[in-house]
Amino acid sequence: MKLSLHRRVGAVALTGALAISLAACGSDNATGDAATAGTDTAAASDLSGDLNAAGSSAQESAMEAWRAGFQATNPSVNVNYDPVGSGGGRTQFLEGGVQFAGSDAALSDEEIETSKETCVGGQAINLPTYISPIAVVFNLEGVKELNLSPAVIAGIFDQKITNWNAAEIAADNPGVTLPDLAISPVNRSDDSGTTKNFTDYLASTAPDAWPYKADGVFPVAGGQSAQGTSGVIQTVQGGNGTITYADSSKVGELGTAKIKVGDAWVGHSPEGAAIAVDASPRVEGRIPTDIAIKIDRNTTEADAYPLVLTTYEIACTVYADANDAALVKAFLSYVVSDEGQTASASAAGSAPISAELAAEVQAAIDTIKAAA
Amino acid sequence: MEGFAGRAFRWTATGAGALILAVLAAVAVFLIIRAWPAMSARSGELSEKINWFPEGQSLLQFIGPLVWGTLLAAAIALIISMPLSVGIALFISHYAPRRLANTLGYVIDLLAAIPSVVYGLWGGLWLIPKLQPAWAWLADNFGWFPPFAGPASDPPRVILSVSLVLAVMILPIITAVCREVFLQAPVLHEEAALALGATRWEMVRMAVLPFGRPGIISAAMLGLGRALGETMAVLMILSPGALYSLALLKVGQQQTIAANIALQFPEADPLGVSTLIATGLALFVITLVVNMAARAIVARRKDFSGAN
Amino acid sequence: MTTLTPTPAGPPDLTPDSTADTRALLAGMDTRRRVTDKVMTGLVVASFVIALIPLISVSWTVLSNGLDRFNLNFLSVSMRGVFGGMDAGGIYHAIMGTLEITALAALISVPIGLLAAIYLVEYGRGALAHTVTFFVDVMTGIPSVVAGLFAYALFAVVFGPGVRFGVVGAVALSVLMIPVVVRSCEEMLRLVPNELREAALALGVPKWLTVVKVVLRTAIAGIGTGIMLAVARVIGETAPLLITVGVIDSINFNVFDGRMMTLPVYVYRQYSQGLVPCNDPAAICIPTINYDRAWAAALTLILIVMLLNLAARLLTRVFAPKTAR
Amino acid sequence: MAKRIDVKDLNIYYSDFLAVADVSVDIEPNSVTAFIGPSGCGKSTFLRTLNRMHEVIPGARVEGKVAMDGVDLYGEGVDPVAVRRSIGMVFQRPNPFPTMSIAENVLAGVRLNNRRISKGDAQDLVESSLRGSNLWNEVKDRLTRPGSSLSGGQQQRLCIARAIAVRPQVLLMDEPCSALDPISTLAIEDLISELKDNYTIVIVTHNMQQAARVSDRTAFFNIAGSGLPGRLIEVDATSTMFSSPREKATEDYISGRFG
Repeated sequence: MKLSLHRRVGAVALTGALAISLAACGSDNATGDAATAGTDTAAASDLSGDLNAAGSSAQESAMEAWRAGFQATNPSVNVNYDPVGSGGGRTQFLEGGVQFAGSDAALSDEEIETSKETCVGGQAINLPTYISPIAVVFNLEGVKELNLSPAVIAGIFDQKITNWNAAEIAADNPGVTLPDLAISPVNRSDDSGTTKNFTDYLASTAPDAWPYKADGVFPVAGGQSAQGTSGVIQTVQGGNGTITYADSSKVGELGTAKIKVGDAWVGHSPEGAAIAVDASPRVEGRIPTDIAIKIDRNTTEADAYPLVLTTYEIACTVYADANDAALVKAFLSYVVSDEGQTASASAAGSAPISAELAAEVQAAIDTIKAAA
Repeated sequence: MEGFAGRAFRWTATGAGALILAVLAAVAVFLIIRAWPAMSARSGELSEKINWFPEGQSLLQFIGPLVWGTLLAAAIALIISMPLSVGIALFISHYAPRRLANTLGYVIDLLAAIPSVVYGLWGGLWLIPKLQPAWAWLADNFGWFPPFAGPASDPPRVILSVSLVLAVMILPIITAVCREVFLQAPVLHEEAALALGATRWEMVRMAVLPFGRPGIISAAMLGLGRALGETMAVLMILSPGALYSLALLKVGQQQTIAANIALQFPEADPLGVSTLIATGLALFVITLVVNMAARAIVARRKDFSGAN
Repeated sequence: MTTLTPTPAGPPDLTPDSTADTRALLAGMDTRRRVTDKVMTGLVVASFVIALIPLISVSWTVLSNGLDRFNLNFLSVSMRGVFGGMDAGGIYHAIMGTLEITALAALISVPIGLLAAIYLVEYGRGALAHTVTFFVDVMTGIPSVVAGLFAYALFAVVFGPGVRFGVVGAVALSVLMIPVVVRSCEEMLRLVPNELREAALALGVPKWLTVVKVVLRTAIAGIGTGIMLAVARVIGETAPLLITVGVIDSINFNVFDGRMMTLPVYVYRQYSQGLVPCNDPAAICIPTINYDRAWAAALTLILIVMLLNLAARLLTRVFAPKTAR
Repeated sequence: MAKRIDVKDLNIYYSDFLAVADVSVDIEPNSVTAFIGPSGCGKSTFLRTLNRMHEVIPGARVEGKVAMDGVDLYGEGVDPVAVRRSIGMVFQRPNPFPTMSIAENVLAGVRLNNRRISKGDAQDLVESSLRGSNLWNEVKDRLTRPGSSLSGGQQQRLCIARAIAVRPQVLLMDEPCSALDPISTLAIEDLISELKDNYTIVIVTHNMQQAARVSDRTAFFNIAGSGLPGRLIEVDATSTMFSSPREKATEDYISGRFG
């Protein structure tokens, strides 16, 4: 009994010691960067608190870079981003669960109406923060590049064109040896902005071959599917003869398609995407600080790549809490700054928004305020 | 004579027992209340308002394929793992040398405690890439059997792969219970069988398996329950679909309730959440039925059980 | 057949001829039975070997892939400021989150579970006891994702939608943990021989003191083991935490406010982030960094679970009554 | 059909522990041989070596020779399963298979060898075996009830019926009455006397009166102290053993002066 009592005490002491040492040795200084630890007081701001956001998983890479950069100069601020998807982000934002949302699609008129409740006395605004080409990505041994017209892409994803050596594909790709291999189209299994932009592109450019309307949920059943951008890319990597559409930042070593714009074949590139966005009109009927862009999928601008996704941060014009307002303003200002745009371009392979657009967005951010 | 302390203690204990009922009632009531908007929605309202809700379907039409997928995945997992588990349990309890058996029993216990997300990780990253040739072979040689109809999808993010991972997952759980039961098989009956001139297998069949049958059934139900409710492994592996399909080697055919909840929950608006909770309610009812069926089977055999 | 031999000394001389049918009698069973026995032995051993393949493979892949990144730095830093293919980041925040939430879940479920078990074993009679027993069984079957939905909605009523903090997750885990605790405690309490109770009662000790001082003390090792196994069971739950606690990449010790990271969710998150494309040749970038972290975190999770199991075993051994069985 | 068993210089081990040493005894056919002796002297252990049940326990083994009609039971070409089939065994506690009915219990051993026994043959065998164990009249109306529904004495007779249904040469009984009440004991003892017409019977008993009542020959086992092997002290006709044993130890034990 005495022995077991000793053992008991010992065990408790050991557990306690373990807990204390565990609690003592942990740190948020994961990168070994002194600024993160908060020692660089000169650069440090007086901002503090939690900034919670949720939304597009396509924004994840960029958001990681932005958060790292912002938190380095604002060590007392925690910026959290939950990449639940654009729809989830918008829902959480409208319900007041997060301070801003990342979304691959601008808010609809209806949603803006709803937002007036959340944004005490103000409303939600769409702020484009980067543009990203959506690449048509495939895993085909020995083939790194293909020319695929909108109608062919539509045929493939509608499961009408089922083999890589189909005549339709071969016609646009003289000189490429296409294998006799079944095509496995891979789509997103979750509701996503990428899918919405992709289906919008197909519906606008190849209405005959794509009988569906633009939708965040992929309309064709019976194919491979996976959750999130990483999920579809992982699936494409895992199989031979697979093809998907995904944010170009995650493409990696996989082969990508050139799409037909006018009469030319254009590959995905940040520059091409920026040209397509600049050539597109705004959504009508919105307040001046709400910068929602309606991409012109049928643009014939030289070198434009209209299979593109404009990503938005959605914020309120008025916040109930002053600190929330200050944090949102500071963070979004960082995002549209040169530094922020460079960081996301490097981390996510996205295209920076043009200087004019950035200035407009910054002006809109400056109007964000706290409720009196 | 019960003093104040005694009464207080008794009521606290009774309260805790009642609290369990209250918690369960809360879960059930909440599920029903939260699912009500979806259950009472007029026809067409759901597909109109919820992005991912299939066009023109009612709630029941939506839940049906999910229930089918859930049952299919769990049933196949059980078919794969059940004989193996009984085999392992027998090996540990009646075939292996005793010292080895103790070690093995311990190892199985540890494996039973490995979190499902680890099995999902293993299935997604390690197993899936290796399964394609096997499934292709199945489709080529047994394609005449409808469930194995080809062509096998590549990558094999199919229901059979999911079931295989689920089977591996529930294997240690079923084995642990079976082994425990087999070890309790009375030596008296084992010796009776042996003394009648039974071989080792005949002894197992006469004395061990009949004695262990209720235990085997509850082990199976435990495993089935786990497989029915498993979320992560399915979410991480399957390419979902929503069909009443038996095709085990093709993608985009089935989806399970739990994985569908985890997949759609983040994107769902209030009505969507309500719909998902309605599916959760269906899952809850299924596990309830499975549980009660298991108890009924065990109870019916009480007459002939070894418990006396 | 044989004749009674009057002489008790020694066996009679038997020629090989006369032993022939005895020999045949003892030579063995027919082929069918022999083959059946051999085949079944083969199947039993084979099933064991077959099942070992995936189980060893799980352990081996986790170990071999996880050890690469499993080091002190990985255990002691969070993911704050880590992005892309950076060769950095750790799981300290996730370990703390998992430990806190699980401990809180245990804090909620152990008293309820233990008291309910005491009720069932010591006081429970009649309809209520039957109902409780039945519904504890039913509760064991609650899918974890449903438990998560329940906790989320419960707190959403008070804190509004989008609520995500540690306590919500702990409540979800409690729903899963309570029935396991009740079951194992009940079993342990029933193992305490009735003679002990009667002896104490006969000495005039009130019933509640008998329960506390005699029954609980006798069963304490078993109860401890049961609780540890219950903890090990819920510590790896992913789906409910994904819904209720969310994700974060910084350290958060406060279970009452803000998202927390937990180990299983961390594993899932890293898995679903997939390969890093490494677009910027200037930066240090490991394409598989997310998977590497997922494996290492999975290894840590398994180690924690194993440690709990080992502790449970040790507890049983240390406290086991020396005379029993 | 009864056969004789001759044991020569048998040593019985549990792993390295010598449990019973140097036993030589002849067991006559169509007779009842009783083993008596104090607890732990190895008589049950010895009994279990006669049908190779001993080796079921891990690490257990024997040295020496056990021959049935001149054939060594531990010799080459002998299958332990066949040995147990030819030499039936009844245990201390009645152990009918709980999941089987009374009839199924009787047929349990028979079905092992002959799966396709016809329904008529099976019924005949059940009846003859149950008659052989004096149980028929008590259970003939409830043959489909579980075996465990019978009383202790009935269960034990059911076990005897089960054992004789496979038509063994020898029947080993390991304290068959120790768990039974006096009336059931009497029924079993009567049965033993009847059974010896057809079988060679070996019975281990604690009860000397029982040995005196049912056996033709008696063997006395003793143990010198704990940790030492049990030994066969003496074996002789029962009447001789109980009236004028050769050994002092036997006399002490039989007259109750055993310390």
